[in-house]
Amino acid sequence: MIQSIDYWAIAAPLILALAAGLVLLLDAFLPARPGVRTALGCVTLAALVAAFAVVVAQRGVRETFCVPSVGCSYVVDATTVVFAGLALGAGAVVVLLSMGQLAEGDIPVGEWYFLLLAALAGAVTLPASRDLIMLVVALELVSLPVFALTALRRYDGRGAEAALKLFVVSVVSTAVMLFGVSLLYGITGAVHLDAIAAALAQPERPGAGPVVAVGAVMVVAGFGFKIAAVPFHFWAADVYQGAPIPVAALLSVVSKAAGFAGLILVLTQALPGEAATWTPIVAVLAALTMTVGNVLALRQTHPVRLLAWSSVAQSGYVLAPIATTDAQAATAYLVFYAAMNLTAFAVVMAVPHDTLDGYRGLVSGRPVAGLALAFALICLAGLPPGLAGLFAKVVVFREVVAGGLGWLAVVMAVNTVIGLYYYIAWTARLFTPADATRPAASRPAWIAVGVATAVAVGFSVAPQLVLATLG
Amino acid sequence: MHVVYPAVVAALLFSIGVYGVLARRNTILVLMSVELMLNAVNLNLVAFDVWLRDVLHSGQVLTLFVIVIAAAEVGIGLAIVLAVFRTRKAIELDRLRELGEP
Amino acid sequence: MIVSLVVVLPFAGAVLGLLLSRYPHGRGPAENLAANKRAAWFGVLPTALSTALIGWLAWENTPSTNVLTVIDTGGIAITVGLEAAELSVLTAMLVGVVALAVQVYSVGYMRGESRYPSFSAFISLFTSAMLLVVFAADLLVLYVGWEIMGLCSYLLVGHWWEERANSRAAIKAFLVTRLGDVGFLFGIFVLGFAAGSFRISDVMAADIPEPTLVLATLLLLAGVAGKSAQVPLHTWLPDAMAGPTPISALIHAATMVAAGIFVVARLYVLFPQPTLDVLGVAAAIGMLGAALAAFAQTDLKRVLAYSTISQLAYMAAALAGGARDAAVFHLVTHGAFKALLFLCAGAVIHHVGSNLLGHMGGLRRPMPVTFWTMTVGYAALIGLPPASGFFSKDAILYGLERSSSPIQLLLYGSALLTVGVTGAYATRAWLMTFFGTGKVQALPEPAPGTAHVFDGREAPASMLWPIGVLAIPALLLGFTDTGEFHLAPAVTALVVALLGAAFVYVIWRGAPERDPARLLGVFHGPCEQAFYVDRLYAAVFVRPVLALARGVVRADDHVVDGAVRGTGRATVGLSGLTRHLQNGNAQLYVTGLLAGVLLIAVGAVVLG
Amino acid sequence: MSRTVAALVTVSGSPAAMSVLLVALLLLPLLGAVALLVPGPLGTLAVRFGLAVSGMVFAVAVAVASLFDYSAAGRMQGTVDLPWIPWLGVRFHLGIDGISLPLVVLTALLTLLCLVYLAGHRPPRARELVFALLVLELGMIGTFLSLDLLLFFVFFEVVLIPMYFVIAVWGGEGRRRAAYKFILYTLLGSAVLLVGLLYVWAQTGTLDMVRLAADHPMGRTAQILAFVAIGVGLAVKTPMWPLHTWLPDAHTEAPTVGSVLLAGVLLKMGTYGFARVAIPILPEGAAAVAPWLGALAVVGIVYGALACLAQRDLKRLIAYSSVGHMGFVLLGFATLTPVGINAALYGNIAHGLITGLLFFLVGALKERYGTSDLDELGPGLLGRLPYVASLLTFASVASLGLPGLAGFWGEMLALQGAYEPAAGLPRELFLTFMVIGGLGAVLTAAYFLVMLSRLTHGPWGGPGPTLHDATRIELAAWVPLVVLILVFGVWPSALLGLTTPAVQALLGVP
Repeated sequence: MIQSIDYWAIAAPLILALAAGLVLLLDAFLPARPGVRTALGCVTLAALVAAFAVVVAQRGVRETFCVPSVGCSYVVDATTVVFAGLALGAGAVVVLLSMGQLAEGDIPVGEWYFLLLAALAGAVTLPASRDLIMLVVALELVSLPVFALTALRRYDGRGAEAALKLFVVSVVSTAVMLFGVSLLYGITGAVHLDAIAAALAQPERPGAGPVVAVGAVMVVAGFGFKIAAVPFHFWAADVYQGAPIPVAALLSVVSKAAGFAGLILVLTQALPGEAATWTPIVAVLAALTMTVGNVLALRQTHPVRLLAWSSVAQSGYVLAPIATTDAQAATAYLVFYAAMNLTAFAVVMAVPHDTLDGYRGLVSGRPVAGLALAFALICLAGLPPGLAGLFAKVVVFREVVAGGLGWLAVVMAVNTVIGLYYYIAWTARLFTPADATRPAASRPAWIAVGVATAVAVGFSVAPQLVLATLG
Repeated sequence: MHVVYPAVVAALLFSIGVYGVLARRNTILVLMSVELMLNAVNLNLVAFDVWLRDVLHSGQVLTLFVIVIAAAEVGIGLAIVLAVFRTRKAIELDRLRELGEP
Repeated sequence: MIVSLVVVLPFAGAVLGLLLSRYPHGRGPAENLAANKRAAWFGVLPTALSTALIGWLAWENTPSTNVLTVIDTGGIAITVGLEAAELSVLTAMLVGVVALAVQVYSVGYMRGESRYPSFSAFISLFTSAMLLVVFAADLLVLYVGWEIMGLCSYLLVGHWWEERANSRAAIKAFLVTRLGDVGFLFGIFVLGFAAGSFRISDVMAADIPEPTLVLATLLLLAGVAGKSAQVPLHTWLPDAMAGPTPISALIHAATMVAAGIFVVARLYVLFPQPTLDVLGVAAAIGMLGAALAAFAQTDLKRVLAYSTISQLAYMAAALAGGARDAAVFHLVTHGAFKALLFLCAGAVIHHVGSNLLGHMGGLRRPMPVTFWTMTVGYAALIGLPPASGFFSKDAILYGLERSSSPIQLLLYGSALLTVGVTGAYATRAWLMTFFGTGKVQALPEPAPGTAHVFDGREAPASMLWPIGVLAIPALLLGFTDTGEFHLAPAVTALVVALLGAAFVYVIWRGAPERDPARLLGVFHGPCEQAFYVDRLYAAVFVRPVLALARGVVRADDHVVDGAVRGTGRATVGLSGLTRHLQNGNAQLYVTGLLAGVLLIAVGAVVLG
Repeated sequence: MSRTVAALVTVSGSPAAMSVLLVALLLLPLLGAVALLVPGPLGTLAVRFGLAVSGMVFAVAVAVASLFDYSAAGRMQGTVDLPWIPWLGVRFHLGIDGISLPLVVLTALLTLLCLVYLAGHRPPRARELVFALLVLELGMIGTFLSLDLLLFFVFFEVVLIPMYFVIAVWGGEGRRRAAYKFILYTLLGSAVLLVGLLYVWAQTGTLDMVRLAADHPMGRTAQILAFVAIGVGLAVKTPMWPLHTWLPDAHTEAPTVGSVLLAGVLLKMGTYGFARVAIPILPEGAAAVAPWLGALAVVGIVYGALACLAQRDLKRLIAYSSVGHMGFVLLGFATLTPVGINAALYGNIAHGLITGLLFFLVGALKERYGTSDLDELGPGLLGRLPYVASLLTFASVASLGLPGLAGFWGEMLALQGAYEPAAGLPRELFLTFMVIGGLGAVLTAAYFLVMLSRLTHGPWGGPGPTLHDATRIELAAWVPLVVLILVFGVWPSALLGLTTPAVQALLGVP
């Protein structure tokens, strides 16, 4: 039997994959002149924009790679569109940032863009995958290129060390996840998520309960690593600091979004029956993640490390509504978080300093960067005038309170306060009057700052356009 | 043969892999123990595929993918270890602490 | 309409005095004088007009009520209205006359003073407040006047605020009365809620159960005790003498202190027997104690202050004994002769330059007018026949003799005793001031703001005229009383008074330069310190509150704020702790990861 | 700009005109603030620009007051109801009634007076300060106008960042620490408030305050839980007794303008929350928690008074006095009777005016002497600065609740309310609250007079260094407050007439 493939559904990842190949070829055959570097960048950007257009154009639910009796492996629905759009949007900003990074010349351009496109292809396929195999492959497709990207800068000890740490932790968690997948497969006999759900629904399996529980936990562990939830959060700060900033941005937004997509798919589609067991666990994990993320971020002086721990805390906020089995709030928060976080990373990329004090008086020195960073930080803190952050928090709070998790809401309230401390500490430094040195920054980095801030302000003024797509 | 035998062997293999990851200081040996864990997964998958008499043979299909993934991971892993060795002249995992908290 | 005019006129005078008297904003001596002149006019004219209107009201004698507005507070409405009944007009007349006299008197007394405009303005404000209390038709409007009076007494007693003592005395005056006023307010609430309205006429008409009535009136008594310096809350009056003498005359002799008695008289119908007994007992103690304290004082104004407390206790006793009209009559006469005594004392102090009786003596010849008017005052105080005091005190004694209250014997006994002691201290003060050898020596020019001194001639005309004017009612008011005259109690009172006076005269004849108060012997100390009540209150109330305040500040800093700062430090400490886990060792990370997975798996299995 | 405002006012008195004005009340500060962001000439004449904008806002507020239909003060007027975020169910829902009108006018007035005060002093970085003040004004007026729970919350939080910067940049020596404590403490409060609001939303499904106040679909325990959460959030802002420690630091370090707005209006947002959100929407919750609220309020009164008695710093003293006065306001709320809530709302306005004036005066003293320590400001201020000292005496006397001035009615009616609380509440408990409140009033009088005697009385040693007394501009900023304190003191039905029908509608009393 020949499986019919709906090319329109898989158009987005296909474009990215082809573009990746094209970039590699171009890099191989074009002479190594600086003009080529921006050309390759533009090609990548064009591919991303094309994919984004395709994703946005997709209406309704499209399925492909279907097995008649069991179910389909690749399904594009509303949440998939949002995740894919988020990944591609963030990817575009990362590409803009990397143009700035590549200008320094110590990174091979072709490989960089190839790996970037590969990772984004993985990030776009993951939300659409409906069976464990595709899920695992997509997850690996997102992770492996990022290890390489982290270590791509020649003769950079810290980059290599960060890549190694990321590699070791990721590989171990992938192994754990695969073992979980094998257990789930063993118990249910199915690989497609909805088939697994159906299999788990029949109660006649004696003694299967604990094994299912362990299997589920191990699968969740794999995704836990990607979103840097509590037991898997140790690598975050070291890797973010070691890696080049565009890669850190990629890690903090795209791979985290992919991780959440996978987690949501597994929990809500594969294991709805076991909700009674995993919801309290996810709730506790969320509380721990927020608290550890915020607490560790309190005394940071290195901006990227602070942003790392802040992104760990933010993933805690995203995890909280998942504990109430409704993923829409989590997706909405992720989209807002992506915009805010990318703005912050873009400004840190445009105006790099090793300590927070370096940013003293940035508003008077470079007003655009200063105000953008201040706006991003206030959004992350969830205070007006950063309305995007405020609405994101309100959406999440509403889900948690409606889901009856009162204690989690209170923990979140306390965490917003702890979080506010280090965000305001940094914002205050931006506004204190000081003779701000005006470091030169490449133009694309400024474009990235502009794009990211525009998106964040757009979300503040009209959050409706994001929330409407979620339906 | 009852499915529990391969499952137990796989679990043991997995545990050995875990021990290897935690105990060994040399990164390459850590990589080898991770491979061990992945092979434990393969064993598990194949055993279940046979035990379930799965028509689609999803277990074996997944095993193939896992093997490919393992290969890719080792490739990248060794490349990274090489980069680390080139810059740090040492690949003991627990001595690479430059990026820790100040 | 006239009644509201009577109240509003002094208020208008006060506002104009405060704002316009120093219009060109100059501080030089010339502007000061011009400002004082203008302020004097703003002070005297409205008061004179309102007194004339009161006179017309008294002559017309038709009770009238007019209601300006009704304030709807969501609960019981407050009717802002004024009521002119017979008792109110009588008291208002007293207030008007004394206020006018004091305004004129203080023009001379405060001649060179730079802060005279505010002084006269506050006196006008006080007069309008007192008139508001007298004419109020609503309990809360009465309370408003009541509190404003308290404030004016604070501002006026603290007029010479350069001295720490004056400022402290002013605070004490305000706080003690304020404490009483809180009780007064609660009493008004109880009455208002029981009667369903705050209007006095409705409250009097409503039939309120006995226990609520007792509770309400006892609470009202707290306010009365505070304002009229009755026993528990009387300590502020002697210290209030730190204020200028015209103020003592107006506020601490005639009007404010009388307000308490006036309120009891006005709401007399509401006062059940148990409350009156409490009032009676307090009055009895107050009467005797204050008289003895007056006997032992060395400062002339403090003698008169304690005498006021004792005379007020007299009126309270009369009320307790059921003799309401006698009490009101005594209130009016006392207002007149006590104001007279204070104004004369002001002239004497003006002359001598110090309040102490020890510095006075032999002033008969240099100050003839003051001598005769003060003698009239003392005669009225002791209750010698022609003076008004004789008739009002006789009415009270007659009332007490016949009263049906259970503590009649105590009241009558202490009243008689007080008559004797009053005779004693009045004579002592009289003798030490005007007889004996003249001890006047020119004192150096005092620091600015203390009592002004010029000796030689008698007080200027502007001070003598008010004294003269007040002497007439002090002398003749007795005859206006329509009540029948009773020979027996009058004679007994007269004999007892003369006995006291003669006893002191004999002691004084023996050694004119020594203080006859040595008669008290071992009791001299406690009497002078007013039985250490002041020190008791300071020890029991003032010091503990201040200590508690310091404790609160410390507690607030360490405990409440400490808790807040503590959480901050704990969080930062926790962050320090968790940072140790982040030492960069990848294997530690993986161990943490796997341990986490294990824990979660165990949790899931146990939970699932 | 002013032409359009005039045009707006002359529009016929139809309700549409009122809603246009309400939107104008929010739009003007926002546009002003954004205009200041644009780098350009506005930097130099920032204060004058700010003055113009706040003047216009005040004009619009007065227009709203004039167009307001006083006979129907209980009904929401000039309602604006546009969908803002349908997915969340948040609507841009504005409206004004007897409770919020005085507060809106008070906010507009105080901001105007603050800018008038600034016109007399050259503040450093004027552009940022005026920007912060305009955003503050937007937040404050928004809070009083919004009728949607989440919109209320958004405006409730808009004031945090600007006030943080006002304290942190233009404050005194320990300003950084005080600013941190202020923003973190208040954010914790508003986060808990958000949890409460969302709990109400989760239970009822609607965010519209008017509908929620009309019918109470929530069960009793749910109401109690929601009331506690919302109550804690509002109590931090009020501030209620145990949650008040941020106030003294924030006040001591804030600049004059900051203190005036902080005490004048920000505290009122907390108490307004009780009147608009907590009590009408959760009546049973309110009834259950009222005794606790009353107890904490009364402790606040006595605690605040005692703390003031032993205070060394003048600004801290006035900050603690605010804790005391807010205690009376909360006691008024705790009684849940029309009299009590009227008292609370009246106390709100009176405290805003009086403490605003007090902080203006103390600010003036601090600018002249460089310190606000009582002993250094020294005795005999009446001699050195007669006008400032006499105004200080006037404000202190008004603050200790002298009848005939605004402060009295708030306290007296609160005690009267406590005498006879709502039906379900324990009568004896509230009687003890009344007595303690009365003693608190005496203590309030005590510490104010002790402060006055220590500061204004005493020897002043003749003409000291020629410190100029109140300047013309300062008087221009202060005299309106003095006049209003007198007006509301002598003629209370001006305000009570406005709030009584609204409160009766609120409590459902016929």
